[in-house]
Amino acid sequence: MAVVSNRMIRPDVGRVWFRSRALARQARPGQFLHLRVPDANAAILRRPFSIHDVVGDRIAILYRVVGDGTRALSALSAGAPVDVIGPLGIPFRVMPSRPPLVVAGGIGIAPLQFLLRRMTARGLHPRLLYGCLTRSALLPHLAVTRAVTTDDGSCGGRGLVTAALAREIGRRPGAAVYACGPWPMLRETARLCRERGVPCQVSLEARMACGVGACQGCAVKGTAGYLTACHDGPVFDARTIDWDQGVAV
Amino acid sequence: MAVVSNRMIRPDVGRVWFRSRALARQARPGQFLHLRVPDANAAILRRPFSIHDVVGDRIAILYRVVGDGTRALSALSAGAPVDVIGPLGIPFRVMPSRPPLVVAGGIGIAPLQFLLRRMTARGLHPRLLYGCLTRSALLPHLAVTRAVTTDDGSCGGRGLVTAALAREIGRRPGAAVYACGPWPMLRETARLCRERGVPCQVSLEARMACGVGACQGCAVKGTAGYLTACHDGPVFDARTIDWDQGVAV
Amino acid sequence: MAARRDAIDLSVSFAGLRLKNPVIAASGTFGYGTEYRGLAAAFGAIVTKTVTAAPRAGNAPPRLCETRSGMLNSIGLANVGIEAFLRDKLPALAGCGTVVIANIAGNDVAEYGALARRLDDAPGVAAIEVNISCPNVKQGGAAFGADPAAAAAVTRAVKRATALPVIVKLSPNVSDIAPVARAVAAAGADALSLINTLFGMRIDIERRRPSLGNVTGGLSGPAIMPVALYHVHRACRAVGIPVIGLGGIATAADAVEFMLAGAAAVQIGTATFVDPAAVRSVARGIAGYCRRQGLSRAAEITGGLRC
Amino acid sequence: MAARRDAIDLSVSFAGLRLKNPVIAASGTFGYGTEYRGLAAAFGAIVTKTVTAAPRAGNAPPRLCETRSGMLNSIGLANVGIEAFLRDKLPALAGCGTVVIANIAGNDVAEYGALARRLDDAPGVAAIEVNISCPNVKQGGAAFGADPAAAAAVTRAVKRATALPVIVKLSPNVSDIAPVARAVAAAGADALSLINTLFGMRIDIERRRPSLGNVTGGLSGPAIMPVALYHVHRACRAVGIPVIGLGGIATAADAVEFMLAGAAAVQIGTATFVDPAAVRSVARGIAGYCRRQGLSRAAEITGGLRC
Ligand SMILES: Cc1cc2nc3c(=O)[nH]c(=O)nc-3n(C[C@H](O)[C@H](O)[C@H](O)COP(=O)(O)OP(=O)(O)OC[C@H]3O[C@@H](n4cnc5c(N)ncnc54)[C@H](O)[C@@H]3O)c2cc1C
Ligand SMILES: Cc1cc2nc3c(=O)[nH]c(=O)nc-3n(C[C@H](O)[C@H](O)[C@H](O)COP(=O)(O)OP(=O)(O)OC[C@H]3O[C@@H](n4cnc5c(N)ncnc54)[C@H](O)[C@@H]3O)c2cc1C
Ligand SMILES: Cc1cc2nc3c(=O)[nH]c(=O)nc-3n(C[C@H](O)[C@H](O)[C@H](O)COP(=O)(O)O)c2cc1C
Ligand SMILES: Cc1cc2nc3c(=O)[nH]c(=O)nc-3n(C[C@H](O)[C@H](O)[C@H](O)COP(=O)(O)O)c2cc1C
Ligand code: FES
Ligand code: FES
Repeated sequence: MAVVSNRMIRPDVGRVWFRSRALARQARPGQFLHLRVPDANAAILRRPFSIHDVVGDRIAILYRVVGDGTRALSALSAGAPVDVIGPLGIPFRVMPSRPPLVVAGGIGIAPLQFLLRRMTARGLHPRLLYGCLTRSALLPHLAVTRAVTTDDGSCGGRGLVTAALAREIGRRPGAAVYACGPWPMLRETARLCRERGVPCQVSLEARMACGVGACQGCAVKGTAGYLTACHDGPVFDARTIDWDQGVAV
Repeated sequence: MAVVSNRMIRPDVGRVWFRSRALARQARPGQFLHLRVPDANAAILRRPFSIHDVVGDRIAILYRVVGDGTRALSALSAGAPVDVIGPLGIPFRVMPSRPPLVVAGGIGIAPLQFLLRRMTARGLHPRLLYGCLTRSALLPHLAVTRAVTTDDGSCGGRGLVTAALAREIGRRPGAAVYACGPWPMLRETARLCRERGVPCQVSLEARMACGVGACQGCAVKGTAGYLTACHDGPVFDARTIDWDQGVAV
Repeated sequence: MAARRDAIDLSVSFAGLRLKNPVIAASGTFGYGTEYRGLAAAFGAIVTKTVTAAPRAGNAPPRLCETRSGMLNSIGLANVGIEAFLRDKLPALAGCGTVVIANIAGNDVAEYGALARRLDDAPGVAAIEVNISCPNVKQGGAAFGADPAAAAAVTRAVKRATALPVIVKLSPNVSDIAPVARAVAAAGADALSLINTLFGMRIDIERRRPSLGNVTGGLSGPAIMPVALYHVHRACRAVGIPVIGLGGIATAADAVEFMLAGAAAVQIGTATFVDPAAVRSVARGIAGYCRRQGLSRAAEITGGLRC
Repeated sequence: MAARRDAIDLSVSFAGLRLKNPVIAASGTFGYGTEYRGLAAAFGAIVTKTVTAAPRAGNAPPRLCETRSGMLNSIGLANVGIEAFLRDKLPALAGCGTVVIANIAGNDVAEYGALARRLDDAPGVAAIEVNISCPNVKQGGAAFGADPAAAAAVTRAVKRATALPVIVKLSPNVSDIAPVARAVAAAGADALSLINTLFGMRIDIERRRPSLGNVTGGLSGPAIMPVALYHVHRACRAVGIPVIGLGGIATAADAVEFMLAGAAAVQIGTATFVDPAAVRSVARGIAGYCRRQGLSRAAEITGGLRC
């Protein structure tokens, strides 16, 4: 698979497009790619990234530079070959009969862009609730009806995106929630949804080795024992997750 | 120190020029640079390379690609910063009153180019005996009086450079020999010189860690105990070396 | 050219097993053999994830952490337990295209025996690998592997319980592996495999907490390869039974080093995470090495070290 | 800003020593302190190459070999011997700008004692590090480090022979470092340092020969860092005396991990080969970490791990 383009769209966030007809055809929103980034300072493991978007035979990931692997990723230029396993994992299950509420926190927008695109293509009218710390952290996303919130009020409503969600759930009876973002945001989202009886799917992260369910390394505590983020997830029904676990990836 | 240019001059041999006024000023023929090549597949140690040439404030090394480090070196492009320690080690001691016979085998030409240049600058008239396996392995070097030999006779005389040396020694009474090349060539050179009472200096190789005499890792067996290639050498009086040691770097 | 390529015989036979090539999938890195779809057949054999008598949930996350040229894991033998293994996992391996070795661990000697007995007539199991070297569990695990007498006791119990070939997997966390290797061989093991992971740890300095939920873990990957080779070299000199070498193998050259030191076959674990196709490049590279060295069979590499 | 930078106190005090910063040059990687010209003063202390009673030529070459994120060495304690050390090497260190720790190894307990006695009143020696963990020599070396009783005997002999602070350097090639650490502490050691190198080996597959002249060697460098941290963590829990952590430290973050685990100071070895300026970036980075964490003294990092 080769890089088509790779650009920083924020000082610490890049988007890379690859060309791969096979991947583009198979990919479903919520799934991820397991990437090998060469020369990442003796870091040997692959890195998982949600599929951010698919257009034609091109497939994108949106990445935040947090360490050696993502730094090496940001250095890839057009034409560079990339070793990818995927698409992997359980995708979002779109519930066509329910008005979709899509909740993103920060870089959590990554998998939701693709989800929004597919929902729109199916004639659904998703509403995006997008929360960020501040204006400059907002990332580009599809033009759908949306409410932006920033913790500091520098753009859109001031406050947490979960506060916006609490309001929206009331306004959209029978809605289904699809969420990705930091753990506290997801926990609160799950709590709200459970309280209001709204189905809720979340995309979770965990450190991964194999990415295919072979190593049990990416365990996430579920209500009925451990689940693997790569094989049982990364998208989970929020009710199957133990939201009280201390999480540190 | 930054790369000025880096070009393959044979399929497996490259020459890189760096700019460094300080190094260029200090360097003496036979000394080496200890280079850190980044991202060489988790190879952490520096790589030693003889100083191949110095022109103005530029300093060159000639390298044969044999592994990850030299492969990474061959990928450096102009402007790339390189982390260098040097110049290190004991240089050749030019004996101005003796006609110089310079004996090179293959990539062993690397340090001798710089030696030839300095000898010529001092008004000496070195004669270069340069042996290679075959025509295509010959490397560019200064235009001095020379005799080329190839093992297969595809260029110059046919046979080993040491055979040419045996003839030349007879023709140049009072000569001094300066040699670099594979161990068997150096051993035979040393034997010939000892037999004929000709002073002989050789440049030796050994795997190195520190490069400054601190680790005792680059031991070479001398007639009176171990010597360090980095600190007691890399240039040695041939009589101080135990030529019967099995050598494998 | 094609003729010469075909001429290399990659198969190896030892301890009553015949493998089509000497590259085996290491326990715990290849699940129950079906997770990497279609890949099992590329291996000479696969070793399934350690099974225990009762199912185990495993340790608290995070269970993984990267290190330079390596990784730490503290999975804690998470597995479905022997009954679910026999019922659900083993049947799924029928027709997987390679030899299946089942790996077991018990809390005590008797449990090792019981597990072996349960596997003895299980269809499709060609051999048993006995894990006495897991660094991530309190009971059993590496404690058995560090004590020659305990290691021998486990070996005897397993040998009594099964007619299958028994491979005992040793721990590198010892000052000398030779006494353990000898004790296990004397107790009747058909082969040894080594090494399991090295004890290791990392700390998240910003949070001031261990990087792993279980505090410590097992180190694997290229970083440990020289340590593994050292122990394999010693074990091969200590015993007459076949030794399977593993620990950090990522390339064919690595695999050949283990075979030259005396290994009859090799396993790869972490390398599969990095590149699922590693098994193919390692097997191909072993053939290439044979060609360069003028050998016609991979088995001829074994023990070829001159020192 | 400048004021805040000045505010971090990097000095550490333990075992009667006061170092201006917690980064020490590891024995065998910094020669006799003068080879890296002018660099000694950047360290909180330097440990000189192990000296023995008689001069030692060292092992047959090749003595070095690279591994992924690490290196093997089989130097074999090549050194000038105690008399030449006292006569030639120690005087050259006068005014080197840092604390000098002399490292010793004996063939037997008595020789350790004799070496310590010879160093006791040597000018400029601030402490003695006792190497009971060299993997590359037949006598002495790692055999002492693997046996709690032998380690304690060496410690007692050295303590009796000198009033200088005694640091005992332990081997990681044990199944549990805690009993050795406890025995050495009980025998009166003022501090421990760990780890020395791990046993390791590589093979040159084309020549079918060991990569090292001595066949096996000691593994150091970033590859071993998680193993070192594991042992340091265990040793710190086992004893009350100060522990100096080392093994694979290449960055300030690595050093902080060891200190959080309980190390009072750290040593760097292989990192100096890779980058002689590593001592500076590690010391600077420790100060940066203190600033981020709101600490005013590097010593406050020690033991800060929450687990
Ligand atoms: C299913 C899945 C989907 C993901 N999708 C995206 C995405 O679309 N965009 C994006 O920017 N990131 C995504 N991540 C996180 C991404 O994988 C990590 O940020 C990346 O692996 C860090 O690599 P690094 O070498 O730069 O950082 P490292 O130096 O390895 O680590 C830097 C920091 O990142 C954390 N980290 C390391 N590995 C992971 C991991 N597997 N998951 C989470 N955190 C990790 C570390 O704990 C550390 O705090 C996803 C993770 C998972 C599991
Ligand atoms: C003083 C000195 C001067 C040198 N000058 C030159 C020079 O001018 N041009 C040049 O091409 N090479 C020179 N060399 C050799 C050069 O250092 C090695 O070829 C290089 O380090 C190999 O690095 P690598 O990562 O590409 O190979 P690796 O993958 O490390 O090894 C490939 C092969 O090279 C051998 N090798 C590794 N390190 C050394 C070493 N330090 N010395 C010798 N062989 C080694 C290995 O044993 C192996 O067979 C010199 C060596 C020394 C000691
Ligand atoms: C994630 C993971 C899980 C493992 N689980 C097991 C296991 O269940 N049983 C076992 O015997 N070894 C287990 N191991 C050890 C490997 O089988 C192997 O001995 C070790 O990883 C060294 O080989 P490698 O460096 O090729 O991975 C595990 C290793 C890893 C990395
Ligand atoms: C080339 C070399 C020589 C060494 N010589 C000695 C020695 O003489 N005495 C000693 O106690 N340790 C010696 N060591 C071990 C180091 O001091 C240190 O314990 C080990 O290398 C781990 O640290 P590092 O990974 O930072 O190098 C040596 C290590 C190397 C690499
Ligand atoms: S990463 Fe291996 S099971 Fe999920
Ligand atoms: S390389 Fe360290 S002494 Fe020569």
